[in-house]
Amino acid sequence: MPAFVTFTLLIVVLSAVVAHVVVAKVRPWLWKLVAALGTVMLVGLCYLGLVWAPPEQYMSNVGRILYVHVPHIWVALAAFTLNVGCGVAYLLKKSWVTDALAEASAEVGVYFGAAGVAMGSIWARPTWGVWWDWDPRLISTTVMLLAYVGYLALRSFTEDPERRATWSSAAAILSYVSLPIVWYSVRWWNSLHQVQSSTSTVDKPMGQVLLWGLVTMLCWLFVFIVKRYEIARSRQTAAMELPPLEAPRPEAA
Amino acid sequence: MTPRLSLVAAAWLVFRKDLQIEWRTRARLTALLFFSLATLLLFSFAMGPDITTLRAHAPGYLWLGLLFASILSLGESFRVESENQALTGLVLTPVEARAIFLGKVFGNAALLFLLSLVLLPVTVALYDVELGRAPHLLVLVLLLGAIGISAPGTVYSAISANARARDVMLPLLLFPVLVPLLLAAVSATKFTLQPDPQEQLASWLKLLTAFDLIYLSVGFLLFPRIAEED
Amino acid sequence: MTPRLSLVAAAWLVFRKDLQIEWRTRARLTALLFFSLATLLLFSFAMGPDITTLRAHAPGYLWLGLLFASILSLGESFRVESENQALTGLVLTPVEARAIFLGKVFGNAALLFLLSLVLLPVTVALYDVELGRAPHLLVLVLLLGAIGISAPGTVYSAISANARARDVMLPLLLFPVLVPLLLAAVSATKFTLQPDPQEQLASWLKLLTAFDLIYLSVGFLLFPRIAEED
Amino acid sequence: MLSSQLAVEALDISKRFGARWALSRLSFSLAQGRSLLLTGHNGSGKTTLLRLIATASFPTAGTLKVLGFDSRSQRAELRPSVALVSHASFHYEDLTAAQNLLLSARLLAVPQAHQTVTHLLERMGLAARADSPVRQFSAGMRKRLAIARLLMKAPKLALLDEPFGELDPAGIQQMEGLIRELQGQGTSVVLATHLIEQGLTLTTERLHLEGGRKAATS
Amino acid sequence: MLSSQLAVEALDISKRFGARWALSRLSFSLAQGRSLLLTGHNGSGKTTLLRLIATASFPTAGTLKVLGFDSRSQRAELRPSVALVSHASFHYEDLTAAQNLLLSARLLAVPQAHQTVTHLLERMGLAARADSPVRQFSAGMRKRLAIARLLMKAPKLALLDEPFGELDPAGIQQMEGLIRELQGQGTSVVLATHLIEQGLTLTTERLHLEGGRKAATS
Ligand code: HEM
Ligand SMILES: Nc1ncnc2c1ncn2[C@@H]1O[C@H](COP(=O)(O)OP(=O)(O)OP(=O)(O)O)[C@@H](O)[C@H]1O
Ligand SMILES: Nc1ncnc2c1ncn2[C@@H]1O[C@H](COP(=O)(O)OP(=O)(O)OP(=O)(O)O)[C@@H](O)[C@H]1O
Ligand SMILES: [Mg+2]
Ligand SMILES: [Mg+2]
Repeated sequence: MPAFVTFTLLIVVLSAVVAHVVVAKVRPWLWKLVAALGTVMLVGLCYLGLVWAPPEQYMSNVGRILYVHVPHIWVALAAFTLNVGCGVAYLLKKSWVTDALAEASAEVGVYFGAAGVAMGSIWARPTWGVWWDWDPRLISTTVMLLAYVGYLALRSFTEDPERRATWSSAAAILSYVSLPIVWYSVRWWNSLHQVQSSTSTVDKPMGQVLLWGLVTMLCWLFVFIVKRYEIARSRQTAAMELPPLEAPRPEAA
Repeated sequence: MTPRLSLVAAAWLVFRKDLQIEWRTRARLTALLFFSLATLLLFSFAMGPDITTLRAHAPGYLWLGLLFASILSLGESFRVESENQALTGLVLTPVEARAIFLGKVFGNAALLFLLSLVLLPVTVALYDVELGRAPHLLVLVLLLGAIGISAPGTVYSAISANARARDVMLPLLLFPVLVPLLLAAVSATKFTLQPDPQEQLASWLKLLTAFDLIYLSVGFLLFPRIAEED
Repeated sequence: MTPRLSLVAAAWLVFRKDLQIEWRTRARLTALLFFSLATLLLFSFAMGPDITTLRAHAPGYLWLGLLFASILSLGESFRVESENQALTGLVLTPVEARAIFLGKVFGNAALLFLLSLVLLPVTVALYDVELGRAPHLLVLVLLLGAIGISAPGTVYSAISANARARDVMLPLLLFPVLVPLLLAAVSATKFTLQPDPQEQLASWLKLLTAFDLIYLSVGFLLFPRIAEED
Repeated sequence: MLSSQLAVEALDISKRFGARWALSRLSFSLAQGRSLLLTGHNGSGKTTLLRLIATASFPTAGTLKVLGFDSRSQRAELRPSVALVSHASFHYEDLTAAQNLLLSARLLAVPQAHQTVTHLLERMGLAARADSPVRQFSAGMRKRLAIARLLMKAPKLALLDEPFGELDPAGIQQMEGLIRELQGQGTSVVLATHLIEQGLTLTTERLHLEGGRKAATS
Repeated sequence: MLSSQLAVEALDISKRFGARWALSRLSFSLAQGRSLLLTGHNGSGKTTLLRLIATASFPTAGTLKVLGFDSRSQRAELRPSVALVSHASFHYEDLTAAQNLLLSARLLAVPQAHQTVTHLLERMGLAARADSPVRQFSAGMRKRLAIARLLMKAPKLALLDEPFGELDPAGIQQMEGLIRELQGQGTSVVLATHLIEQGLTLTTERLHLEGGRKAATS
């Protein structure tokens, strides 16, 4: 599997994202292309992950879940990064576009993150014999998810759109700032108690499949966010229009 | 137009007002104290009477007690502001929102710090730990921890005081953010009580300080957007 | 005069109204759920990631998590009643105070029971315990525990909803009363999960049942004095 | 029969809050079917008195009989026949106007609850906002909803604490009509208001409070 | 100079709550020193408009200039000169009347805060209750305290949302006097009230709202 193919695909996906943002005209159809590419790549991923890649040395074939598990968590992180970007942008300049994008990215991010953790958990059962282990990576990921569930809860509890946008931008920033701190503190804390050998020596073919998986998930991340964003916008637009200049009919109290 | 107050002077007035309310309603500190006492007792009941486990986990219990107490105390601190829309009244007076933030953070931190000082001897008595090693460092840890809980706590409780289901929202938002603080505070407390062969205390203290500074600055920047309606 | 409602019918209407409010403000259950999840995680952060200790204390963590969730949920349940003096409005409608008590207790108990059912698998996963032995008894323990927290909890949260510093008063009053419940619930849960050579489960279950009955009756008798001003 | 009965009979009642007497040794009576205007400066005890009569609170000393029932010991019998509109509106902020009324209707076992609610909302000009939560209501809309609730109860004794406050001119007029209508049905009304002229045209008796004491009755 | 300036200038402002427009495309202006009567049915948007002018909330669309400042971007410059008395009283329930006023005085850096507070409490008839917490106040006493707070600020633009509500007849008269006094000092007043006669004698212009829209100005 030549690495440059994957890299080319990565560049294709990234430029599709850029094109979508920059050129308004491509928006109605570009996501469909990316979805098609994502489907093809998913089929490819199944082949690469299940057949082509050599079995992981310590683990049985269950280990192949790695190729979806890891990309899921990576793209979740990407989604949260987008989310905080939108939050900051909203605070700097009020815009319903960034608010809708923030909502979309957080929700899609929570989906990918939860799926990633669930796969990890499923993987853990045969590998470690437990559903859960107090491993720093798992803990930090779960804490991150909880933070964003709180973010989504805040959004759903706030009726007023302006307040919702402002408050959730603040929550986005606080949550995102906490991610690296959580990450380091959990590692640090954990290393005091037990030295866990989870540093991986991922060999070459595995790395390539992982990258392929990443590009696949990026496609889907893009498609999901675009669709979720459209839903968020359509909910907004009714509220966005100014009232007509003339009263429809004098309203009797 | 009357002369404008400095940020610090306004923050001090906000802090003083909270003290006054506290003094009138009294009971918040006392009630918090007994709440944390009950929590500490509950821990020992729920975990069983094994004294060595209890002793080993004493710092954890102490900080969990403080954490739960802080949720109640932070909620209360903004409940008084949401009655009669008093917070809006302050903002319109006008008081700079950042002064309100500073006043509130240090008010809450002072309360928590006091509480932790009172809880310390109780922890010692209940779980049979020894304070001997580095009491001044322990006090520092308590102080840094109190500020660390209050800084993001003030931001989030200002939000949740106006949201629906406010009681539930605050901890939901706050706990994930406070995980590093809890880890650092528990570990640091542990190493002021127990021997610290690998000299880890210093790095935990640094983490605590960094946490405080980061959230104080982020809160300081964000609070004005939260205290005012859009 | 219009025909009078029976006690049960009135209690049902009160319960339904709480459900409606719940539905409007939505997600209180969800928020509580994630709050308890965060709490379960926090315990392990405070105590260290040692799986054998964690496993041994899993019932304790589960019940402490439920207990803290119940504080929030009970507080919220009477916060809606104290806005606009809605509780007084109910009493004057008139609704018998005992009907309000029953409606509230079962509303709160249902919420807690649901919550505990959802938390169960999480506890299993997090602390690696096994459910195998007596799942039906475990569900019974959870149900009895939920009622046991709600019965005195409803009385006390009605008191503290009107007192000053309400958030803080509730746990202060409630925790000491709940200590026996917590002991019984933790022990009973433990013996449904682990072997129970001395057959202690039955007596703990009896204690739980007795606790529930006592506080249901006491609350039933006391509540009219609390819900009405003197 | 009705007119010979007393709607309210206060014998030397007092009410204390902390160390302050909000009402001191007040005695008066009101015959069933007649109406009382309650006036007095701010803080003179009007709201406190109305809350006592409504059994939302009880006298510290003295005997208060409402519709022949003792306000404390026989409150269960009394409550279905008395209704109060006061500063506190008794509504659930997170329920809609319709849900709030429907709850009262069900609790009062009103037949055809749904129709009654719709009708009352229409009457008070809230039909368009029936499905908005009360939290989003303006001050006057809340007052209107509280009045709708009183009407649903069709009490024998209606206690109105500044019912005109926050209402717009049309609302005030409507309120006057409603009070007359209630009186026409034999309902006694105790009306506390600062709009003394309006009050005097609507009532037959008057009680003026000064610092919690009776000043003059006419 | 003052009279040529505009106290309020609203250009096509709208305010939305959720999906409902509380104010729709409202334009009007008020010259400094002149006074505006704001009328309209319950729920027509009076409180909302006053809150926008007071910068307690901001327009969803349109430009609102108050005393020459943009209400959103220049709110810090604007706020010291505007004061609002509204349904929500902005008081701390657990502080006494004197403490509440003293806090405002200190925050406004009023010289001789203590004397000013004592004087204002006396003026509003609250001197005897200066040391009671606001929680124990009657409705009218709260209103009086809110008015005292407005007087302390001595604003250039006073926003009064039903200032007569809950006040006793003496209080209403005093309030009228206060409004005249403020006007004499060159303060602009925006007065929202349902007591239209009183309002008309106190103001020079009128804005009638209907469902959040301008109906007629005179
Ligand atoms: C930031 C989040 C995470 C990242 C970046 C991540 C990444 C990885 C990587 C790169 C591996 C393969 C390395 C190796 O073979 O040792 C791995 C393995 C694994 N992960 Fe994750 N993971 C994350 C979260 C989780 C979570 C939340 C769970 C489950 C609850 C989980 C469960 C597992 C398991 C069971 C393995 C295999 C066990 C092992 O190799 O020791 N992971 N993860
Ligand atoms: N926070 C809010 N959320 C949703 N809607 C609101 C909110 N505040 C006000 N409204 C709506 O805006 C409209 C105008 O309300 P506003 O309080 O300004 O009326 P008003 O003219 O002051 O009425 P009143 O005479 O009854 O005081 C009403 O329909 C009200 O329901
Ligand atoms: N809960 C309370 N605690 C302490 N004092 C109270 C309480 N409620 C009322 N008071 C006091 O009782 C007195 C009478 O109050 P009340 O509310 O009955 O007056 P009111 O005649 O209705 O006045 P207003 O015209 O302002 O509504 C006041 O002095 C008030 O401060
Ligand atoms: Mg009154
Ligand atoms: Mg209004």
